[in-house]
Amino acid sequence: MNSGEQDARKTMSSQAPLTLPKRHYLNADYGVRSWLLTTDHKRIAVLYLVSVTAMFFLGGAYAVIIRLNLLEPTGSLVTAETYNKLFTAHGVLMVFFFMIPAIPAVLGNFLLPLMLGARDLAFPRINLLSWYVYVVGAAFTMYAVVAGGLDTGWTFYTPYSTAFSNTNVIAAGVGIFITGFSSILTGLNFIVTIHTMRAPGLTWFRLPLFVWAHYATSLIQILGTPVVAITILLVAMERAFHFGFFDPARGGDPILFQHLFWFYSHPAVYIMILPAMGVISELVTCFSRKKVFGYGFIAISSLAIAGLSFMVWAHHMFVTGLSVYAAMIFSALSFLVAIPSAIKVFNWVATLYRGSISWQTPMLYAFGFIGLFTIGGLTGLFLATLGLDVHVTDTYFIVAHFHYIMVGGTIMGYLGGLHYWWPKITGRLYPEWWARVSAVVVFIGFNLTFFPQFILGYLGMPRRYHVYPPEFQVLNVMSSAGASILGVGYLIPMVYLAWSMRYGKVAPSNPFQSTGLEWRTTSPPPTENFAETPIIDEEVYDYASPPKEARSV
Amino acid sequence: MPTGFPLFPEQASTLASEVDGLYLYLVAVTFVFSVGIAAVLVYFAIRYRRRSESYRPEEIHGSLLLEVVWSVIPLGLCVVMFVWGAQVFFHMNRPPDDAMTVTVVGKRWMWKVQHPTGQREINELHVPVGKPVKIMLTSEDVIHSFFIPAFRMKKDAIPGRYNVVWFEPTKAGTYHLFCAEYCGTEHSKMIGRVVVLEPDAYQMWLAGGPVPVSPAAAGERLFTERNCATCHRADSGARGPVLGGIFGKRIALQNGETVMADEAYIRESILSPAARIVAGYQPIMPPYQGQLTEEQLLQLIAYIQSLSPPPAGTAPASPTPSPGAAQ
Amino acid sequence: MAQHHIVSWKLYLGILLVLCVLTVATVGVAGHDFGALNTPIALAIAVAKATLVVLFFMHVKYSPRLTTLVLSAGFVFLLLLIVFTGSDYISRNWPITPAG
Amino acid sequence: MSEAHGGPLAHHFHDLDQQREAASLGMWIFIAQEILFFGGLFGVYTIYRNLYYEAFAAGSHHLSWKLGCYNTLVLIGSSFTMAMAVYSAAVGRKRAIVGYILATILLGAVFLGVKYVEYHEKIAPCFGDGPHTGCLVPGARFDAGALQLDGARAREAQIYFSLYFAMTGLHALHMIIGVPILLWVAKNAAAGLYTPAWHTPVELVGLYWHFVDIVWIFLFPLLYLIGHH
Repeated sequence: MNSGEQDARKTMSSQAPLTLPKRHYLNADYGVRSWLLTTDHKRIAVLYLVSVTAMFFLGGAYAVIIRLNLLEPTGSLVTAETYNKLFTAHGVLMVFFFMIPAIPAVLGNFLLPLMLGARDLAFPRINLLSWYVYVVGAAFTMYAVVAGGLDTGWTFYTPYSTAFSNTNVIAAGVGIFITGFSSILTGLNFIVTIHTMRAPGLTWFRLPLFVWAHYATSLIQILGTPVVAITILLVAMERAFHFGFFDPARGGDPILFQHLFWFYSHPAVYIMILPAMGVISELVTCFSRKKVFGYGFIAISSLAIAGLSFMVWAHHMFVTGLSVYAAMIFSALSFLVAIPSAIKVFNWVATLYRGSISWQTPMLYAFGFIGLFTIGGLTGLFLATLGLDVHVTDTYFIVAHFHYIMVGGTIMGYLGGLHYWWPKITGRLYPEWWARVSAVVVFIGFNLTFFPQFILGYLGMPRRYHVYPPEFQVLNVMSSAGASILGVGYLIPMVYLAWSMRYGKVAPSNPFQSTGLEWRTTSPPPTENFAETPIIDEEVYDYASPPKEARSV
Repeated sequence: MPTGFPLFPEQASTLASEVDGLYLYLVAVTFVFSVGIAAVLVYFAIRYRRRSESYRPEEIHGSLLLEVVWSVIPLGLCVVMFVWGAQVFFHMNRPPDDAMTVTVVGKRWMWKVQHPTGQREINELHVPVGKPVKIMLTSEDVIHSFFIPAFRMKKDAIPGRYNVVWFEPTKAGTYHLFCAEYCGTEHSKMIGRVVVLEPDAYQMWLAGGPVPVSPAAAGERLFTERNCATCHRADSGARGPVLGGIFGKRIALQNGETVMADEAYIRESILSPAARIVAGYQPIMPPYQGQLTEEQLLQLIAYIQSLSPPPAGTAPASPTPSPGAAQ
Repeated sequence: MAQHHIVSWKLYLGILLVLCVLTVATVGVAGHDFGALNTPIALAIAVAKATLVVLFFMHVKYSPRLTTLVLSAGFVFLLLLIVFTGSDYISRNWPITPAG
Repeated sequence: MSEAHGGPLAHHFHDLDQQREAASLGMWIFIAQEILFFGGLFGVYTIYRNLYYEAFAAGSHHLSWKLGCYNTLVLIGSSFTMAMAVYSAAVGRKRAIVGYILATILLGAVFLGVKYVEYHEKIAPCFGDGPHTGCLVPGARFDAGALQLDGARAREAQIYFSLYFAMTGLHALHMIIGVPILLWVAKNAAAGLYTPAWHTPVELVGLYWHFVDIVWIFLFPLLYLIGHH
């Protein structure tokens, strides 16, 4: 099979020195105006890249203070009040302003039209609008954070948020409400684009799995986000005008708020993880040089996850006094949603079998994703199991679990995808050695940060604790130590990616010899994406055939 | 309370071992799958690492058989988790009939406890080994969560509602009591301890301190003070139903429906009497909304629960204190 | 959409009349007590009216299947929200049998 | 709303059919989103109506079903004129488009006017030093006596009126947003931009308007006609 008889010259080094294409989307126009008024999906993706990166490092900075505070059981670094505002800001920024837009609005925005062979998304101006809506929402939320902060936790549980907290609930709520519409508009644009803008010959089952994953994600964005938007609006009304909706003192039921909140916020977890799964599908197949195993199953499992995700939300509420019968239904459905996720993992691993596996940086992230997502997913079963959830819910076990999914899953997928498509986005290669180092550092730092939290959680340490009993200190110190490594792991790519934009080696149009339409145009692509509309006459992930090169523009 | 560097929490209730059994099963599944997947992944990644740039592996489309196998096996394991987990959960939610009832009221940022014998505690709970304890849980302000890790037991305290949870301690000792639902600034200080005593030590603890008034007795006093008996009495001209023996029974309502006279219904009938009127009575009782504390409500409920059924011939019915009792 | 199928204005006028009649009908039936059926009847009339608007005024009857699918998705997920939330409220006070 | 261009084909579409299909699908997805947006309120309504049926009935009896019915007919009428505007565009009667859209706006304004009267009689008594007899805005000044309710019932009735204002307010807001869009379409129609071959903006604003009508078709019986009258 893979005898080493072939000559092992690397494609990249074998080519003559490359130059950037003369015209591409980055130099099509200059000046601040050309960016702020652009309707080019690629430029909007770059705008999003800058914004979500800022939010990520801001949210990360809060996490640093939180972990520093937890070094000591007495939590002497910040006051309880400050601590509560820190974890709230960390949660709100990371969930609503980083995780949810990260992959769809940056990579999805950049790649969907390219992958579909289209010139742009269906509604370019709505695309730009969604970025402005995001910025306005972020401005409101940042105002809430700066002008005294918010201490409700990202979950806004009533009646605390409506009747007791004396922090900026309304401003933050308005910010999240507005940002929700940014997410809805993105999802709407994606679905319409996928339905109506596919190039000739690009049938549904020839779509890259990245597109399938974004289709499923968009469904959740469209059908879930409005519910949380109206719920947050009701919270604001109850708080501002003393209308009764959820406050028991006004006859309301605080549990109803939780139902509405989790109707969106559980599926929202899949808004965060499904696009990452889409990225991983691309990486695994590309760096194995082999068609993904079980394409149809991976594609359909994305839709299954999106659909089922709307029927499992009350597993966040098993200790609220939820009806035990309703709890049983939600528990059973929660197990069902695990199956399509498991199918994906098994298919990715099977893809490696007899492949030609490269250990380049994106693949390292994909390996990391598969490992961490497996642990994150399996520990999710603990929370679906009724009798066990009672003990571990609202403890650090939960914190560890969702960080395995979101940090171990989504951010690994995001970074893997960012490296993989970086040459396409910027036209330059990232430094491979540094990138591999940072991938390893992130993996080690991540596990050291969050694995001890599983143990802490089962021991019974509740989440959102500013001070804690002394016997939990050793594990907390381990976690904080890991967080410092993780922080370094995130800073390294920030530096070398920024460096590579100017000094990196010029990238060929298809540096990894991938299939997929986005590699059939130049790096970076021209504003109109393709010199002429591509016509697709081959199956998806056709790695058995020799790679197609870009046609010059 | 443990010190040093524990990796596994103490087991101190009958439920703890049940939950731990479930936990170990899931840990085993997690371990087998994550290590197994990681091992296969690493093996493939090394075994099939890229040796030549020009090599193009053979295409493998997929396998229906494999897809079925790796869907059905996890599904089977999940069914076990579901059934086992649901059994444990039902057990947790069904207190034994002989459990002693302790009322717990959460308030920012403390736990207020009252024993059936009347002892009151704050942020402490003394219970005997080997006796099932049922906790009646509510909150005066925001949502809290009553969490004793050593008992593997947790339940939210929700304002305006009663939640029930129970445990049977198996080992004397002192254990953590936490608030697990974020409730504001001092959330992490809303903690306390559960002291599990051997039965005779518990009796000594009960005997110590001032002579307490049991919740039922306190409820009786309230019942008198507020003139409830003016209407709720056992003669035929009474304006309100007789309350003896109604607790836990189904009662016919004016609108033709029936209702279980449980804690929630009695609470509602005190705070908002007109909501569900007992058949044969007029909605004349004033609402007590805002006039009784959560603890007083629990005491009234304890009193009504303690009343024995009236002699035969008197129709049992539900509570409706007098109109003259308004303050 | 409508390009391919222009509905006669007479049909629109007919729909308008039916809608008005149904509106009067819903007020009419509200004057009678059908017991437990009061709400289902009122909702059934509302659904009938909404269906007429969707099919004819909004041309769904003459639109691609995808349109119907999108619209149904909205209603189906709304139903999920209400039914699953309702399942908690309905069964909250059901007794727990001493199993387990 | 959707990326409705003033006429010619946008650069990233191949032909008008593709553009029309995309715009229409976008609008329908927007409507699906709106269903869930209002749906959150309908969900809250369903739960509380079943928990607090009598307070809801008492609150409902306090609304004027006559005004509600009148407004329903007005809004159905505006839906009809809107449908006629689309029809006129499809058959190329350019001046009729403008006329029907203006009629739609007029009927919408009548609806909002009636809504204003209804709101005013509930809100006006809440101002000043009091007594706030007849004030039906939830909060400290809420006059439960007007509904002959007390205790917990009075609080439950406040939930009814909270929902009443939230649902009808959000609905009215949608109408108010619709008016400038209708005006913009009317302006373009007057300029002769819409032809039988391409009048997507008229269709899209029509879909939006009909959707708002449908919301009211449900709000009317659910808010005005609880319990028999």
